[in-house]
Amino acid sequence: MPVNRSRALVLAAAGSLFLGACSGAGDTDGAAAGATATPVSGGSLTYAVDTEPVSFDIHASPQDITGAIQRNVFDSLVHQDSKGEFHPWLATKWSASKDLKTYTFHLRDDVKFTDGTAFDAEAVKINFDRIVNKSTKSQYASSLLGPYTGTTVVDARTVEVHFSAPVASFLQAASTPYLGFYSPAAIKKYGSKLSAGGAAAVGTGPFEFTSYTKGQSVTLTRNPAYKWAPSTAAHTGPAYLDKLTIRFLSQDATRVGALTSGQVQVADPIPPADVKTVKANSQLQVLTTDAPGANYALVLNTTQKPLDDIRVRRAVLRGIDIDTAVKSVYFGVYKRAWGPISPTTPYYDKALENTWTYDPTLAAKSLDEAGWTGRDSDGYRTKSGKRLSIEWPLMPQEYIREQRDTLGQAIQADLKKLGIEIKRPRLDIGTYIAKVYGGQEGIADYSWARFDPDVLRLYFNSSSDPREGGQNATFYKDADLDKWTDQAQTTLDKNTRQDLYAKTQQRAIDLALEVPLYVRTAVVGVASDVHGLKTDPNTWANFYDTWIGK
Amino acid sequence: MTTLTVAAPPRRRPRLRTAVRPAHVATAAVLTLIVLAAAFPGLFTSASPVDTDPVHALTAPGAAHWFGTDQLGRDIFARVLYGTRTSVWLGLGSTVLAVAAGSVLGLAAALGGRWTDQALMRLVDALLALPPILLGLLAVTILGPGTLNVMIAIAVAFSPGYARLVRAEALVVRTSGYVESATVLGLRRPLLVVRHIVPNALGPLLVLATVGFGSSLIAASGLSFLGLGPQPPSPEWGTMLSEGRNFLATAWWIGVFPGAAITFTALSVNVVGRRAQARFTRRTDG
Amino acid sequence: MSLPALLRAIVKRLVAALAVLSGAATLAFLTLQLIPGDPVAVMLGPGNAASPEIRAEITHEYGLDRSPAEQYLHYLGNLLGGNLGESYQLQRPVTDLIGDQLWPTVQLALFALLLAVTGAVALAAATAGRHPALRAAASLAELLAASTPAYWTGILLLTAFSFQLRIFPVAGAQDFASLVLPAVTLALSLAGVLAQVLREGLEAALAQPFVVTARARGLSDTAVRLRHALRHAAIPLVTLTGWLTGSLLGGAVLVETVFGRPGIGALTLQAATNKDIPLVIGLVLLSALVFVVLSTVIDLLYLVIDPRLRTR
Amino acid sequence: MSLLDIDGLDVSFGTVHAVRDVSLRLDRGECLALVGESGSGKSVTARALAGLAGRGASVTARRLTFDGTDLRTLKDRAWRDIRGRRIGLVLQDALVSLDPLRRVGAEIAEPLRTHRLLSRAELRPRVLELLSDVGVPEPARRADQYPHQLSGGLRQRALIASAVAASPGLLIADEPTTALDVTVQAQVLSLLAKLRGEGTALLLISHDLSVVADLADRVAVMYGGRIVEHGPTDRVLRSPRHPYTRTLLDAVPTAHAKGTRLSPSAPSGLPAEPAGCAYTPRCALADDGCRTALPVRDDHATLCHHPLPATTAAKALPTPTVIETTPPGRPLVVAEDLTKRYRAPDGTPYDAVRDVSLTLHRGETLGVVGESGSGKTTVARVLLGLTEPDTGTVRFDGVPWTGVPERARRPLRHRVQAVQQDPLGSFDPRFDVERVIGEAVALAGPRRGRARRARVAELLDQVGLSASVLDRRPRELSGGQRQRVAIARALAPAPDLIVCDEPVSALDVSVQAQILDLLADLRRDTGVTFLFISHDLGVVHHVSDRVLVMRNGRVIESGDVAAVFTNPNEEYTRQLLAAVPGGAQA
Repeated sequence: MPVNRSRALVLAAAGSLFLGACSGAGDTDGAAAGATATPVSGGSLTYAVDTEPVSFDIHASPQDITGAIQRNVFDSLVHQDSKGEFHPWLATKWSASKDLKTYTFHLRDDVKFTDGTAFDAEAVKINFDRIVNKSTKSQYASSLLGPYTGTTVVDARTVEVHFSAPVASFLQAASTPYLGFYSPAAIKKYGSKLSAGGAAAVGTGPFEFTSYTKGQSVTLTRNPAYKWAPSTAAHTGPAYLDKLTIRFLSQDATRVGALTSGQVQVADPIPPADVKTVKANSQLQVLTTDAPGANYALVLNTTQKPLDDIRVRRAVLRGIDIDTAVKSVYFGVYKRAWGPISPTTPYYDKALENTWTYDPTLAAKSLDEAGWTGRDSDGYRTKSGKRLSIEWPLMPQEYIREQRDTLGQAIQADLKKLGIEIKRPRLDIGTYIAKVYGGQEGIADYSWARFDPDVLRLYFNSSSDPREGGQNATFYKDADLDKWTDQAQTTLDKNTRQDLYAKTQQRAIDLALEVPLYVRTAVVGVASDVHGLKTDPNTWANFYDTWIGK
Repeated sequence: MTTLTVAAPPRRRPRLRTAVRPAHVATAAVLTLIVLAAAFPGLFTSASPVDTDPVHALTAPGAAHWFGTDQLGRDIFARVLYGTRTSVWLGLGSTVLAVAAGSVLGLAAALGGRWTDQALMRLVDALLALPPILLGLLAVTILGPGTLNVMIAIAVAFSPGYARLVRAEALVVRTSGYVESATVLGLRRPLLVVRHIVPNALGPLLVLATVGFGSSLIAASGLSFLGLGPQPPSPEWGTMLSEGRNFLATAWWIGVFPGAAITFTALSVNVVGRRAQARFTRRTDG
Repeated sequence: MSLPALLRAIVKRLVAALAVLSGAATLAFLTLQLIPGDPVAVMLGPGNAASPEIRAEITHEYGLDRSPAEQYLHYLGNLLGGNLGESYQLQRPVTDLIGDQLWPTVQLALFALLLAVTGAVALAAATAGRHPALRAAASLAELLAASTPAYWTGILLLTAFSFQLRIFPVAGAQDFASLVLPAVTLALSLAGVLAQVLREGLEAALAQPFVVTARARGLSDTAVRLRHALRHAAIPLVTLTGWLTGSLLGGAVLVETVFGRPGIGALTLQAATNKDIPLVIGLVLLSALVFVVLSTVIDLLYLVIDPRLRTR
Repeated sequence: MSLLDIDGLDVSFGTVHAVRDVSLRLDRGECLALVGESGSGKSVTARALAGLAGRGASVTARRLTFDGTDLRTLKDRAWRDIRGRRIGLVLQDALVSLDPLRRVGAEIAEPLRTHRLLSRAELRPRVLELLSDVGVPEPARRADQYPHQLSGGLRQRALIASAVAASPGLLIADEPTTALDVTVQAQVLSLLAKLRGEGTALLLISHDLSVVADLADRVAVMYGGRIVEHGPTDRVLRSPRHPYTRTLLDAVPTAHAKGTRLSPSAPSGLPAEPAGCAYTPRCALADDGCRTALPVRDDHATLCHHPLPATTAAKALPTPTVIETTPPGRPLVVAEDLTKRYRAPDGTPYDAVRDVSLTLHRGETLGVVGESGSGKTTVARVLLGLTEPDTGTVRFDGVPWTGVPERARRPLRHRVQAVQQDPLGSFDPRFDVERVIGEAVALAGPRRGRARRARVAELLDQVGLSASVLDRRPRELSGGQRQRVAIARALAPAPDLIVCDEPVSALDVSVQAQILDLLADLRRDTGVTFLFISHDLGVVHHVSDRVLVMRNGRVIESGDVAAVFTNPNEEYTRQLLAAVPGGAQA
C-alpha cells in the first residue's frame, strides 16, 4: 500500500484535533449525555482549538486543523466509518479495476455547491487536476492521489480516476477532506486565494464558510440545502446548528478558561493539567480518545555516535523513568507507550507491554559495557576523554505541543543521573529540518497519526529515507525490517499481517531504534448541553449531527 | 536675582531626602540580595534548580518548598535563585553592550564629520523607527535563540536610543561654555575631547543606563517569555514565567514567583536609577 | 510662516520620511538575508512531506533562486507600486494581512493610550508638589507600574478577572469587554512612566515665576494646575507619549500573545519566528510609517501647545 | 489709617528666618521702595503681603492689615478674593512671569475672569483699554500675540496691565526692571509713576537704590531679613545713616566715583552671632557690641549701633582710594571691518556685526556698551577666536588672528583669555576649583604636582579667594566667588588680553562693586589689557579708558570715555545716558 494516508499529525504545526467520541472506534454520539433527548435545530456553538490554519486550502495544506475545520464545509466521494468500511456519499457507488489503477465513481445527481453550481463529473476532474497542478503547491493532497495520471469524465454523473500504479488505498484517500471538492466556479474566481478561506471556500458540505478573522475565529453557517449526508449520519437534511464558530486560542490556560467560563462550548485540547478541574465542573465533561498511529517517541539516529552503539541506545531505552515522567507531566491522562504504534492502531502488539521497564542499573551496566566508564567533573560519563553527550534539538516554541519540552526536561534529568548529557539547542525550523532529517542529530522526537500499521514501514523501512521525504529518522538499515514491512503491504491476509507487524514492533524495540514515550490522546472538553458530537476515523469532530440542548 | 532662590531650597530639598531614604535602605537591601543570589545562589538554598522530583510535582508553597515546585517537582525557589544570574546577566550584559555601542555611534556622529554624522544618524533613525521589541525579535530571528543572542538582540534594540542621547549630549557639550573656555585656553582637540566632551556627554548616559538596565531586563525576559531566550532546563525568569502560564488555574506559584522576581529586580534598579537621575539633574542645575 | 517656507518644510519632512522608510526597508531586507536557513523550509513548516519538486516550484515562484541584489531591486520595484508582496507562510498579500490585523491593534493601542494618559494626568495633577508622603507613594506606584513586565501583569489580571472573577472574557477581540484587560495591561507600565514625567514637568512648571503671577491674580491652586501648569508639562508628555505609542506596537507582541488577541503584534511574532520575509518587511515598514506619522503629529502638537515654536 | 499697615512681620521657613520684625506703612498714591541684596528678605516680605510666601512658610505679625482687613487670619478662599482684586503683584522679567503658552490678552483678562468682574463680552474691550493705558501700541494686535513675540518693554507693560486689571489698591512690583535695557527701564518706571499718580499704592522691590531713586517717596533698606534703615528717599540717598546703605550707594559706579574703589576696603570680618547685628562681618565700623546685641532703632528708623552722622555720612567710612591706571601702549589688537551675518529663526539674514573696526592698545581698557542685540557679544567672540567673521580681519600683536586655521591660533591662545557673564557654565561641571584653574595653569606653567598647586593658590589669593575653595565645585560657590574663579583662570596663562563679556551683570550691586574693584586692581598690578563689554553705562564708564557704543551691529560712537559720556555726539548715546536712573551720568 502506498504511503498515502500518512499524516504528520504530531509534528507540531499540524496540531491535533481529535474530537470526541468516548471510544476512538465508535460512530456513536460523542457527548452522550442526554442522548435520548430529541435533537433540536438552531443555536450556535463555539469551538475552541489550539491551532490556527496557515492555509485553508484543503488541496494545498498539510495541516490537520485545515482538514478538521473544512470537513464541515467539504464532502468526499465516499465515507469511511471507524471500522474501515466505506459508505456512499457524493458517490452512490464505485468500482476499481483489477489492477487497481482505475477507479470509477457514479455520482449523486442532486448535489449543489453552496454557490449554486451543480456538483458533477467535471467538478471532480477540475478538483483532482488542480491538486496535482504544480502551482497549487500541494503538500499533502497530491500525495494522497499518489501516481495520479488523470480523470476521465465519462458522463455528467460518472468519472474515472486513473493511476500509473496500483493504489489500493485510494478509497480511503478519497474519504478525507483533502480530496474534497471546491466549486469549479470558486476555483476559477479565487484561484490561489483559496488559502485565505472565507467566501472563497465554496463546498457542498453541511456548513458554509462565512468568514475568517485571522488570529481570532472562523465562522461557519448552516447550509440549508444540505440533504446528501452519508447514511451513517444520525439524521438527514440540514445540520442542526445555525452557526458554528471556531475560535483560535493557542494558550492552554486561555482555552480552558474560555470553556470553564462558558465562552466556548467545546475546547480541544484540554491540557492534562486541567483535566481534573474540568472534570470537577458539573457543567462540563471531558472526552478522551487514544489516537491511532505512531506513538510519540524518541527516534534514535543509529548512524551518529554514540547512538550507533546498540548498548548506548539500550541504556537510553531503559534509563528513562517513562512511567513517572509521563504521569507527572500529563497527570495520568496520557498513557505511557510500550511500542512504536498506539493500542488503537490495527495490529498493535500488546506483548511488548511491560517488557522493558525502567532499569537504571541495567542501563548503567550497558553503558559500562560500551566503554563509557569514565566520569568528568560535571558527573557525565566519558570514554577516552570524550563526554557521553547526545544532541536532541528543540524546534521553535510555536511548533511544540503537549509540553513535550517539559517531558524532555524530565528525560534530560533522568539521563543525567545515568551520566548521559543531553544537549537541546533551539534551532530554527529550517535548520531543524535540515539537520534532523539530514541525519546530523542524535535524537529526533515526533509521532505520526495514521489509522494503519503501515506507519511501521514509514518509520523503519530503509527506503523511507527522510532525505527523500520519508520518516525513518533512525537511519537504520535492517534487512528483516525492510522485508517484513514491505511484505505486509502486499497481502490482505490478517494473520500474515499480524505476524509481520508484531515482529516489526518487537524488533524495533529490541534494536532500541526508538524510545516510545506516550500514546497521544485527544482530550476534549465539552459543555454538557452539547449533544451529538460525531467523529470520523481521523477522530475529527463532525458537527453535522451536533445540537444544543436546553 | 531676588530671594526667590533662597526661599525655594529649604522648602524642597530636605523633605525630598527624608521622604525617600527608607525606600533606599530597602532598595539597597534588595539589590544586595540580588547580587548575592546571582553570584552565590547556593548560599540561600541547598535545592538544585534542575533536579526533578516528580513525586513532589506541583507542591504548593510551604516549609519544604518556599515557592512550591513545578510540574517536574523542581524547587521554584531554587530555580528563581539560580535564574537570577542568567536574568540579571542578560539585563546587565545587554545594557553594557548597548551603552558601549551607543556611545561609540553617538560620539562618532557628533565628533566626526558632517557626512559621518548624517550617515550614522540616518541609520539610527531607521533603527529608532522600530520598537525595541521588534528589533530584538528580528535580531533573535537572525541570531537564533539563546542567552548570548538575546543579550545581543536587546543591545541592538536599545543602542540606537543611547546613540541618539550621546550624540545630543555631545553636541550640547561641544558648544558649552566650558568647552569654549577650554578652547580659549588653547587646549588641543584630542585632549578637549577626552577631558571635557566625552566624560560630560557620557555622564547622563550612565545615569540613563541604570534605568535602561531595568528595561533591558524586562525586554530580555520578554524574549525568553516568547521562547527565544535561554533554553530549558536552565532556569531563567522569563522562560519560567512562560512555563507557568499554563498552570495559572492549578498552580499559580509557578508563574507568579519568577514574575515577581523580574518586577522586584527592575523596581529596585529603577529606584536607584531615578535617584541617580534626580541627583544628576540637581548637580547640573547647580 | 510664509508659504514657500511652509512648502519647504513639508518637502523636507516628506524626504525625511521617505529616507526613514526606505532605510528601514533596506535594513530589514539586508537583515533578513542574513538569516540562516531556507525560506522554503519555513514556508513548509515542520513537516517533511513536501516533495523536492514542490520545493523547487516554491523557490522559483518567490524568486528565491535569484541573487539577493535582483531580489532587492525586484522588491523595491514592487514597493514603489504599493505592492508589499505575498507572505511566504500565509500565502496572502502582505497588505491584506496587515490591513486585516491593524484594526484590533489600533483599538488596543488607542484605548491603552487613553487609559494611560488619563491615569497619568490625574495622578500627576493630584500629587505634583503635594505632601511628600503622597508623592513618595505615588512615585513608588509609578515605578512599580513601570517595572512590572506587561506579560506578567497580563497573566495576573487574566487569572484574577477572567479565570477567578469571570468579569472579563479570557481572550479574543470580539467586543469591548475583551479589550479592557489587554488595554489595562498595556496602559499600566505606560501610565507609570508618563505619570513620572508628567509630575516632574508639573513640578517644574509650578516652580516657574508665572505660576506666582497667576496665583497673585487670585487663581486657585487647582486652576493654576489645570489652566497653566498642565500645558507646560504637556510638552514632555507629548514627546514621551509619541515615543511610547510607537513602542506600543512592540508591547502588543507580548500582550496579544498573553491575551490571545489577533493583531499586528501577534502577526509580527508569527512573521518573525517564521522568517516570513515579505511580511516582516511589511511590518517593519508599517512600524517605520507609524514612527514617521507620530513624529509629525508630535511636531504639530508641539506647535499647538507651544506658540514659541511656531516662528520656526 | 494707612492702606497697608505692617508691624512686626516675621516669616520663616523651618529653621530659616527669612524676615524678622519688619514694620511698614503705605498709603494710597504713595510709593515705598524695599531695597536690599539677594537674600535680604525683601522678596519674601513682598510675597507674604500677597499671601504667597510659599508652602511651609510661617508668617506671623503683631499687626498686618490691608485696607481694614486683617491679613493674618485669612483663609485661602479669602486670600484669593484679595489677590489680583485688591493687591496686584508684578514680578521681574515678564518673559517668565507671563505664561509663555497663553496669549497676552488672556493673561491680562485672567484677574477679571477669576474675580468675575466683567462678562465675557466686556473682557476684550477692557483688555485693549488696559493695554493702551500702559502704553502698548496696537493693543488689538498685541493682545492676540504671545509673550515671546513682544519686546521686553512691552512684555513688562503687559504684565503690569495684568496686575492692575482689577484696579487693585496696592501694587507690589518685585524687581520690575531688572532684566530690561536701560531705555526700556526708564519707560517702565515712568509707567509705574503714572499709576502711583492715579492713586495706586506702590511697593517697589529692588536691589538697586539708583533705580528707585526717582520713583519712591520712601526707601526701606533691608539686610539679613530686617529693615536696617527707613526714611524719605531724598534723605536716605543723600545722607544714609546705616553703613550698609552707604555701601550700597558707593557700590553704584557713578560718574563721580570713577577711579575710586566701589567696595568698602576694610570689613571687620567679625563673626556675627544670632543675637547680634547681621551686618557685623561686612561692616567697617563694627565692634564686639555689634556682634552680640541687636541695636535699637533710632529716630530715623536706622538699626545700627554706630549710625553715621547725618551730615558727614560720606566721611565716616574710609575714603575711597583712587586707583591709578597705566597709560596705554602700542596696539595689541587691530580689528578691521568685521562683519558677521546670521540667519534669524524665520530664515531672514541679519548682520549681527557690521563693519566694526577697533583697536586695543596694550594696557588700556576698552569698554563696549550697547543694548541687547547690539552685537557686543559677537565682537567678543570674534576677538576670542571663537567665531570667524564673514569679512574683515583681526590681527593680534601683529599676527593674523582670524582667517587662519585653529592650529595657527593655538600657540597664541593663552594670551587671549575670557571672563563670561555666566561663569558656572564655563566650568566643566565635574571639575573642582583646583582642576579648573589648574588646567589653565598647566598650559603655560607647571603641568602638575606641588608647583601647579602653589600657582593655583597664588592665583586664588590674587583674586581674593582663600585656598579653602580649592576642593569645592564651582556650583557650591556664590556668584561673586565663581566670577573670581573665572578671573583667576583667565589670569593663569598670564594673558595680554582679557575679554570680559558682561562679567558683572548677573551680580548684586555690592558684589559687582567688589568684582569691579578686583578687575581694577588686576589691571594696575598686571598691566593686562581689557575689552569690557556691558549694557550698564555706569559700569562701562567706571572701568574704561575708551568706549565704543554699539547699536544694531554697528559702532555708532567711540572715543575717550569721559568725552563720550559727558558730551555725546550721537542722539542714541544721549538717550541711553538720559535713561540711566538716578542720574548716574555727570
